[in-house]
Amino acid sequence: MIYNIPYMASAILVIVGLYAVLFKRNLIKIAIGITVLESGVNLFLITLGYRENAVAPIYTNLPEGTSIPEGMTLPVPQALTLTSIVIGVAVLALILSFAVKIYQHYGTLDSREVRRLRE
Amino acid sequence: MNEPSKIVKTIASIIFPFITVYGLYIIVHGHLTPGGGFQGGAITASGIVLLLVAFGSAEIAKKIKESHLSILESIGALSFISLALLGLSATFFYNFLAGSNFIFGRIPPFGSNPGDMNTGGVLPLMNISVGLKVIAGLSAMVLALALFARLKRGRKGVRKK
Amino acid sequence: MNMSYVLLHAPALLIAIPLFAAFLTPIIDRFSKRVRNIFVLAVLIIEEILMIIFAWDVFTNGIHVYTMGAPNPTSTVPLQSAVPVRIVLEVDGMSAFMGLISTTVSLAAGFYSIAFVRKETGQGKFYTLLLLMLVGMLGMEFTGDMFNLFVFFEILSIASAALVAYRSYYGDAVEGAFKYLIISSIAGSIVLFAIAILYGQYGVLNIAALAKAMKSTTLDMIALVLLISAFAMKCGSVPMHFWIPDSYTVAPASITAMLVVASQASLYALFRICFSLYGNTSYVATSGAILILFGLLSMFIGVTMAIPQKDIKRLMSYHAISQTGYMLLGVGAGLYLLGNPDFSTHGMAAMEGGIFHIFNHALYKGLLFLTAGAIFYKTKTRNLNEIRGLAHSMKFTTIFFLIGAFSIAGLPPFNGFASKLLIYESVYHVNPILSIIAMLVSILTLASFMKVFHSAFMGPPMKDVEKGDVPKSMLFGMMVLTAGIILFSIIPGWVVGHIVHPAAQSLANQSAYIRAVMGD
Amino acid sequence: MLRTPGGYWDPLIWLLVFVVAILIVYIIRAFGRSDYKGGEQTKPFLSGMDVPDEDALHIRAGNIYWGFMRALEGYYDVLRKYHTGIVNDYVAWFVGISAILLVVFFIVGVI
Repeated sequence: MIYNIPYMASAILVIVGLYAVLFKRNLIKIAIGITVLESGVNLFLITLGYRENAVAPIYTNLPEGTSIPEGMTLPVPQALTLTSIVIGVAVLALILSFAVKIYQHYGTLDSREVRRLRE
Repeated sequence: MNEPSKIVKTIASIIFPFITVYGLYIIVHGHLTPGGGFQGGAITASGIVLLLVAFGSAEIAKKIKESHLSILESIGALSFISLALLGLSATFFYNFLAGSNFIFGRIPPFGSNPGDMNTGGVLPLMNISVGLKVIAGLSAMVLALALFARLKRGRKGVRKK
Repeated sequence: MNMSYVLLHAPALLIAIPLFAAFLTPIIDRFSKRVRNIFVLAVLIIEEILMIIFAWDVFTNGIHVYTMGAPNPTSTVPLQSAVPVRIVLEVDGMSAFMGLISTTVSLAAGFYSIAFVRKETGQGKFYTLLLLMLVGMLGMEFTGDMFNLFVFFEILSIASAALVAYRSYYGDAVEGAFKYLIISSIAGSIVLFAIAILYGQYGVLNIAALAKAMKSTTLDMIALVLLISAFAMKCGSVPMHFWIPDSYTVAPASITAMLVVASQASLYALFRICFSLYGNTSYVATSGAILILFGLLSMFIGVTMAIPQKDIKRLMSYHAISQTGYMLLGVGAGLYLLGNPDFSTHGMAAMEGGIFHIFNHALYKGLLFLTAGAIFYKTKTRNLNEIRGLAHSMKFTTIFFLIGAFSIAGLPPFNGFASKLLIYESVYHVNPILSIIAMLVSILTLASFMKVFHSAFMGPPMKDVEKGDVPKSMLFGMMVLTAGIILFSIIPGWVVGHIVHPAAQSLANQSAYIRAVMGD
Repeated sequence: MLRTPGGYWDPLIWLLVFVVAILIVYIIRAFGRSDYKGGEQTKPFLSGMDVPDEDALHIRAGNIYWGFMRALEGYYDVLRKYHTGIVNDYVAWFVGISAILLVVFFIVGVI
C-alpha cells in the first residue's frame, strides 16, 4: 500500500494540472497547470526507478560492504526525469515570455479574450 | 516598487560568491556526486537572480549584457558538441578520454571509495560546458523577463498605443 | 575521409552538423550578416547532399543502426547486457524518406528566408532556431528509442513556437505561438507519461526492444491511446486541429513551410508507433480504423472549412489539415489490412499512396505557403478581399502558385494525382465510401484554390503595389520546391518503386526493424 | 510508369494525349474567321447601359461560393461555434478524444 502512494500522488498531480489547463482562464495559471502536470509525470518516472532498501546509484557513496549492483536504484529514470525537468524549464520560460508579450498587445491575460484567431 | 533596503543589498552581495562557488562545485563534481552541469548551472544562475532581486534589473542590465550571455551560451553548446564530435574516431559521443591517463583519464577504482576527481573522461568536460550554457541561458532568460516588465511599465506612462 | 566512413556515421552527422551550426550562427552573426547567410545556406546544402547519399544507401542496403558512445556504431546491444542500453539511432527506409523531406523543405525555406526576413531584427536567432527545427525533425525521424523521440519532439516544439512568434510586434503572432506551445507541451507531457508506462513494464526504452517484449497488457493499451491522441493532435488531425490554422497563419511564410514538415514528423512518429512498436499486438486493426476515421474527418472538415476563409494563409492551413487526412487515410488503410492476406495487394498500395502523399504534400504545400508569403511580402496583407491582379507584376509567383494549386488539387499530370490515385484505388477495397469522399474532397480543394487564384492573381492590377516580382532568393526557394514537384510528376513510377516502396516496406516489416537492433 | 492495384498511370502518355487534344482545339480554332478584329466587338454589353470599370467587376474573395456557404449554413455555424479560439477548449478536445479512444479500445478489447 505504502509503495502505491507516490503513484497516486502523481495521478493526482496530473489531474490537478489538467484541471488547471482546462478550467483556469488566466494564462499564468495555465502555465502553472502545465508545470504541475509535468511534475506529476516526473514523479511517476522517478517512482518507477525506486527499489526497496537500495542506495543511490553512485559508486563513491556506497556504504561499506554493499553489493553491487543489486542494492542500487535505477539510474535511467533519474536521467529521464532530469532531462524532462530541463525541457520543462525551457518551455515554462517561453510560455511566460509569450504571456508577457500577450499582455503588452492585448492588455489582458484572460484566455477568453486572447482569441483574435478563430473560425 | 520600493527600492530594497541596504541590508538586503549587503547580504545579497555577501551571499552571492558563496552561491557561485557552490554552483561551480556542483558542476565540477558532476561525475562523482549527485548534480552536474544543469543543476550547478541553475544554482549559479539563481545567484544572479538574487542580485537581480536585490539591485533591480536596471542596475544588473548595465553590468551583464544579454549579447555577452548569448555568446557564452553558444560557446558552451559548441564545446559540448565538439567534445561529442571528437569521439567520431569511434562513434559520436564516444568517451575517448576515459582510461587514456590524459586529463580526467584515470580509471575509477571499483567499489566504495571517496571519489577521484581525475576520472570520467569527457564527462566532466561536458558537465563544464553544459554548466556554462545553463548559467548563461538561465541568466539571460531571467534578465530578459525582468527587462520585459520594465518595458511594459515604461510604455504605460510614456507612449501608450 | 572516404565514403563508407561518412555513411557509417551519417545518422549522427546529419543531426550533429545542424546542431553545431545552430550555435555557431549567433557568433558569426556578430561579425558579418552576409557570411552568416552564406554559412547557413552552405550547411543546409551539405545536409541535403548528405541526406540524399545516405537515403540512397538506406533504400538499397537496408536499415542503418548507430549506437552513440559505443566503441563500434553497430554494436547496439552491449556484451554484458541482453537489451540495448545506449542511445540508438535506427534509420530505415521510412526514416530516410522523412529525412529527405525535412532537408529539402529546410533548404527551400532557408533560401526563401534570406530575403523574406532581411528587414527584421534578431536574424541570428532566427537562423539558429531554423537549424534547431531541422535538428528536431531529423532527430524525431532517426531516433531508435522512445525517450529521444520525446526529447527531439520537445526541441522541435520549442524552436517552432519561438519562430511562430518571430514577428512579435504582431499581437496575433504571439497568440498563435502561445497556443502552439501550450498544445505542444501538453502533448509532450502525455507522450512522456506513456513512455513511462512502457518503461515501467519492460525496463527498456528502445523501440525495437520494447516491440520484442510487448505483451499487450491493459497498460500497453493505455500507453497506445495516449501516444495516438498526442501525436494525432500534433499532426493536426480533426477534431484536434484547432491550433493548426491559428499558428500556421501568423508564422513567417518560410517557417510555415517548415511547420508543415514538423507536423509530418509527428505523423511519422504516429506511424512508427502503430507499425513498429505495436505492430504485432491485437490493437492493429482498431488503431488502423481510428486512423482511417481521423483521416476522413480531417479531409472533409479541413476542406469545407477552407472554402469560406478570407485569409490566404488560413485557407491554406485548412488545406494542410485536409491533406494530412489523405495520409492518415492511406496509411491507416494499410494498418487496417496489416496481416490480412490482401495486404500485399491493396494494403501496400494504400500505404505507398499515403507515404508518397507525405512527400508531395511537403513539396506543394510548402510551395503554396511560400507563394502566400510572397503575396504578403508585396502587398503587406493576407486578406484575399484586399488583393487582386497580382499576376500582372508577379509572373513567376503566379506560375509557382498554379503548379502548386494544380498539384494539391490532384490534377493530372501532377504528382498529387499520382499519390491520390493510389489512395483512391486501394481504399476502395476497404470501403467504396472512403474513395468517394476522397474524390469529393479533391474537387473541393480545386474549387477552393480557384477562389484564391481568381481573387489574388486575376483582375485589374492593384494601384499601390510596386512593380516587379519578389527578390531572387525568395524565387529560388520556391523554385527548389517547384523543381521537386515537376520531377515527381514526370517520374512517379520510378519514385514509388525506388523511394516510396522501400519506405512503406520498412514500415510494414516490423520483424526487420526489431532484428536490426536486437540481432536474431 | 506507376502501377496501381487497378491499372497504371503514366504522365507521359497523358501529356501526349493532352498535346493531341490541344492540336485538335487549335485546328478547330483555325476554322474561325480570320478577319476578326477585336476592339469594339469584345466590350461587354449591358443592355446599352454604361459598363462599370474593371475594379467593380472583379469579384472579391468574400463573394465567391456565396451560395455554397449559404446552403451549408447550419453545418458551418456548428463548425464555427466549436472553433472558439480559446486555448482551454483546444486542450479539452484533446482530453475528450483521448477519453473516447480509451473507451473504444476497451470495448474492442472486451469483444
